[in-house]
Amino acid sequence: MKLEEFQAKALFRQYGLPVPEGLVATRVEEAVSAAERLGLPVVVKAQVKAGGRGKAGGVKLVRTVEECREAASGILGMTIKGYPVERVLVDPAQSIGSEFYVGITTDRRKRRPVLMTSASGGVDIEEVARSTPERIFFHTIDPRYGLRSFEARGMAFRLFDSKEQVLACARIMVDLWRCFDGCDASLAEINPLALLTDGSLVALDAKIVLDDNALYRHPDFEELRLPTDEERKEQEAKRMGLSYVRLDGSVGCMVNGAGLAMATMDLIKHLGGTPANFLDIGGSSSPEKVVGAMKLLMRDSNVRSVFVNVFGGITRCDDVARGLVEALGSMGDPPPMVVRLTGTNEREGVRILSETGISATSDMTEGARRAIGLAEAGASGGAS
Amino acid sequence: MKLEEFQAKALFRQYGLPVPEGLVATRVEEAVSAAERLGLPVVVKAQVKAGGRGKAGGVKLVRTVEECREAASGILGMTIKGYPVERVLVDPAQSIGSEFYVGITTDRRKRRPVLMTSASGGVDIEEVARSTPERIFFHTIDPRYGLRSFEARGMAFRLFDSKEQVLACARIMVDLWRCFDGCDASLAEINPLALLTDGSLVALDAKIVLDDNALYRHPDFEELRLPTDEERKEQEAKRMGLSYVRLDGSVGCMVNGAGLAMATMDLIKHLGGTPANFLDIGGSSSPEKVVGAMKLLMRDSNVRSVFVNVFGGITRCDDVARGLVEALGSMGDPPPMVVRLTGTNEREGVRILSETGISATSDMTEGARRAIGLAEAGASGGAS
Amino acid sequence: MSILIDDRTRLLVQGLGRDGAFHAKLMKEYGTRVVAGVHPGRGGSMYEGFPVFDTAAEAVEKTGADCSVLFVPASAAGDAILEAAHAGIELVVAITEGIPVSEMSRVVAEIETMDVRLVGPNCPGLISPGKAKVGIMPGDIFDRGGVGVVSRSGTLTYEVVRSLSKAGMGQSTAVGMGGDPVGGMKFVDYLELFEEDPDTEAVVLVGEIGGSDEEDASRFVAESMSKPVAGFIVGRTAPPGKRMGHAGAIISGGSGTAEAKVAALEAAGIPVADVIDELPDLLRKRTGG
Amino acid sequence: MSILIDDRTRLLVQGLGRDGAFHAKLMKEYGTRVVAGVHPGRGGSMYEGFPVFDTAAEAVEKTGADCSVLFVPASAAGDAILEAAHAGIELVVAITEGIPVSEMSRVVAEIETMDVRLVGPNCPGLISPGKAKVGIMPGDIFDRGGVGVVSRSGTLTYEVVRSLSKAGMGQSTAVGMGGDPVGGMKFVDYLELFEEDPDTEAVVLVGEIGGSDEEDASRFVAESMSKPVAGFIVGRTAPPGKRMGHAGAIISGGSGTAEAKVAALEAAGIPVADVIDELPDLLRKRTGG
Repeated sequence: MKLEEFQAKALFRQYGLPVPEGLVATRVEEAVSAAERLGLPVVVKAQVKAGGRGKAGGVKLVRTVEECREAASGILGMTIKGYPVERVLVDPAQSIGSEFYVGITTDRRKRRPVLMTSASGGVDIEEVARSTPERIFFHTIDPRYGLRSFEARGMAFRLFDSKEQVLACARIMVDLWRCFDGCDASLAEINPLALLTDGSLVALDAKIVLDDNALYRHPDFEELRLPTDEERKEQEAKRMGLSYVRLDGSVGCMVNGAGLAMATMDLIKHLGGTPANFLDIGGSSSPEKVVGAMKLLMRDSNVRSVFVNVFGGITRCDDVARGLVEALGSMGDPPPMVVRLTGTNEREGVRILSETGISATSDMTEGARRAIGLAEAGASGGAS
Repeated sequence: MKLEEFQAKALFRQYGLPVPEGLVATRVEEAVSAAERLGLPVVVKAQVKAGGRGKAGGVKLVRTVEECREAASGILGMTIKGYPVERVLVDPAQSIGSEFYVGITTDRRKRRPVLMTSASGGVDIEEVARSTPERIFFHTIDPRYGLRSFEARGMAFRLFDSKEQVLACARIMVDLWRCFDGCDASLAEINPLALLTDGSLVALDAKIVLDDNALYRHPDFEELRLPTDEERKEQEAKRMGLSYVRLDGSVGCMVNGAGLAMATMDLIKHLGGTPANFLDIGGSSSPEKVVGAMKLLMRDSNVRSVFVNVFGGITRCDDVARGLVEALGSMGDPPPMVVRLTGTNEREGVRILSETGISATSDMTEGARRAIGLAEAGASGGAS
Repeated sequence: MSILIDDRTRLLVQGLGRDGAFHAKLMKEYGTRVVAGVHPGRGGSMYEGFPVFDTAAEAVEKTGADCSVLFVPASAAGDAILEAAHAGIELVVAITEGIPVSEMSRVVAEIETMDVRLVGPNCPGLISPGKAKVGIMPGDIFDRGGVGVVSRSGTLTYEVVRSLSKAGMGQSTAVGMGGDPVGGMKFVDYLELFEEDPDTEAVVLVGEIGGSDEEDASRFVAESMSKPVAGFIVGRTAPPGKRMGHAGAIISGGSGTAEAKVAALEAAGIPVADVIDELPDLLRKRTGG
Repeated sequence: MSILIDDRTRLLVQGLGRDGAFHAKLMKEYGTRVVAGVHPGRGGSMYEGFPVFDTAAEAVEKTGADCSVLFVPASAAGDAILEAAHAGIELVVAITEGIPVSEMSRVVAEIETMDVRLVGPNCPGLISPGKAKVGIMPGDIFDRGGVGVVSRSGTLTYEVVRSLSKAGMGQSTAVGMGGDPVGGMKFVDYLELFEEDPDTEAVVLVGEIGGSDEEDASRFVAESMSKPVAGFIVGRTAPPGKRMGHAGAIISGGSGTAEAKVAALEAAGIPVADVIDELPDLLRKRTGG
């Protein structure tokens, strides 16, 4: 679960990290009064879950009430990378000396959390990683012990010379670790960590991604959920035990298993079609789940045909078949469908489908090919 | 720092441990109204930092308001092992099936925390440990990982058969660990952990000893300090960097280092005298500290002579000498004193003392012998 | 021979809830020596002919189990892995999905100091056809043979195996290693075992986007493997931007995309199939069969 | 020879505050090879002729220090011990007192997995007379010789050493191991080293009430030591009841009192002195000197 900047900053604050004391606004006048309370100049920042908002004009430094009103009304109407901006964060403007990068995520190769820092912070940190990797420092954290002061100091000495800044930065790193660990985050990032002209360090931006698998340990995080439309759909899917990501194609896919789902999409593409989505119905599938999955697919108006690809293991083919029959029965105008069923209880599943007049193929490539054909036919039909 | 039962139970509650919801009372009528609020019958329990209060009559089950008033007024007037009872805890009476023991402390030999349990809980657990050690189970905890559920379950299966009780007990053990670790305790103990007749488990008594060295991490624990008179003196000493324990003898001791202080006391005893106290003035001693130490000694009216025994290492003999001169100068009627000074800056220390007419010996046994002689002379003088 | 499990494997099933009970039965029917179950509170009972214990320690002590398979809920799975490891189990197979990464990284840090191997979590398990099945895969699609299969995915593994079996290529051992960010054994660990196993003649590696495990495997194959390897990578059409902020990009460097993985495999001389059904032919060309 | 430190020891001083700076100077004056200091924020400077670094890792890398002595405050001491250990220091001597037990038990659990020895905390350090002093003891009371001294106490060690020196019995190495409930090396560890050290002819063990370290030492002496050992135990007059609830009594069993310790030592054939000045005679009788 990705948090917006103002939420991440609120969590940072809980862990003692230095963040500007900003205010959130959803309306222009709210932003203006926030600016007046904080004292001008302020920075008005679009709250969206996408990167690159600065380049998109979603961050504005304003010096007067008029400028603030103008900036807020402009930003609150924007859409950045498909995300409509519903909130702005109004932060007091800071006098910045230089910008650093500090982040913690999981290093999959080492299977441990890793602290990353750079004296070249700011928007283009990824470019720094690509072109001058030697300017980024890594420190693997042993999760049994956490990030220790001496380790943080060792990293901080690579960024700063002054004793005060080293100790302040080491403290920030340890607190960032405590935040990452305490929140069960997948990512906790400060970019930039700004060295102000008065010598103090402040987290000007904040990014936190929470581990969805750990949310059950943090019931209070539920209120941090501010889903976009797209996320709302993915979430709804998740509640049903489904994993769904919408794409732009015309062949709807319903598959059990993430790997097989990706392979199915790749196969559709390989055969000249376009997959409409990633949809993993997961392990032990009940008929209800299949009904829900089918309804989810049908909400996407781009879908012209559906390819159901199930290899039964923990998923039982008869469950899937029953769900399909039920789903189709409850739908007024079901889309053209191709079903490929094989594996556990395959025979029973095929029997159920055939009883309702749905034919099933056992070959994945053949199934994909037919689904693409149906989509193309449906598209030309739809265009007529 | 030892906590009283009601304080330990409050901490237990914070960590989710099941404790009866009792009320504290300092006056008889308060106890009575507590009993009425909780509903009779209740148990009235003396709050003292000594064991054996049950045998001393400090715990009473009462069924009526009159009984409660009688019990509270009796207990609130008691002195148990030298501790006057200033508070009682009024707990609702429970219907007890059987009693168990669960405790966590540090196993010095293994250098790790250890969980101890027994199905033979209750007051005589030490007797159980002595006579039937096989009835006590131990589990060493790796402090890096804490007590894990599976470990706790393994221990709980040794006490209970029913799945519900095993899981409840395992939960209690894990929560007790979290309490022990979270509070930086030296000891966290439930004795008895009662299995009630309704099948539930409750911590009927609670004992927590906090690690004094870790108190700086828990500023909020300061308010848990309810010192007895004796503790108040020890504490005052501690604030000056001194470690003081009063005994009953007549030779006051002022020594640098706990080991040497004990050796000094042993030596006084060995030579036929009686040490008045343990007093360690610690490492880097300033004159102020020595003045404080001397004043502390003089408050004890049993003291007939003072033996100052200093082996300078980190402590400098000249500091000690200056402190002594200052302390004696500020005292109207200083006690007879023998000073033994040797080690770092010995020459300078001896010079300072001799300038003020105080003679110093370099031999510990000789010094102790003379101090004992002065104490005996003082005692007969005081009796005249 | 085979890797990790065979007909001498003494299996312990941890967690006999709905899924655990169902698959314990199927594993036994497949011929696996299921010697014990662990389900706290059900100690002393029997299930499908094997004894059930309250703790893994007791199960190992009483039955000599050396391998365990986990069907416990995500919130208890880390604890169960450690329980098995501390009980002396040598191979733990964690089927459970949804374990927090923070939990797994602690578990992994601890078991790295112990003498235990972990398959999974979030995986279908593994099978040495005709000998033992430790997991949830449908046993009947597997044939005994000389191809080692290792995959990050579940059902995709079945698809690959089915394709191999159809082409007459049986499997020595097939492993679904699981796709979580932090887990147990990696491609390289399995490849090492397959290289040493006299019954394995060739290996199929099935990878997916994310991480750098396929890149590491490529290096290992180029440097240390004599047996032929063929690969398949899924996720070419996966939507971009499903990664985590800058940090994910920095730590992964250029790796992680399907293109990068295919390139790494090919650079190591490993032919990569475009569709699954090409795999048997790719292997045949490499083995000269 | 001697144990743990000698004239080849390359010492790093961690923490150059008031005490650290004072004793660094004294150690150097004693002849110890002090090669570096660590004090975050003072890296690049010099003190008493040795370079000061910001981190232990850098100090070890640049100067080859192999031993460190800690003068950092209690709240930072656990971290400093680990910093030294992770920097590759082989022997860490922690003078600092007042470290929480919970902190030390974590530190000890970690360094047990590493190749490092810990003396202390809450100790005066150790000295190999005429070769090196790593700690805060007054150097001039020690004489070179063949008696190993190991003690849980600080100033008491000086008292014992003074008595030995006065009787013409110099020391190979004298160690104040510290008296905290959880610390580094124990009596047995030192006795083992003294037994192996060709220059140590006899050992004096100075114990005190609490714990069971003296009891363990007695067993070790009876079973594995050929060299004569004499003992001294303080705390016979210590007030009772200064122990911790039932748990302390249960875990210590009967041990912990001065009487129990004296009995254990004597049962192992170790003569125990009533007063310090008896120690030289007891040793002389045992060594036949």
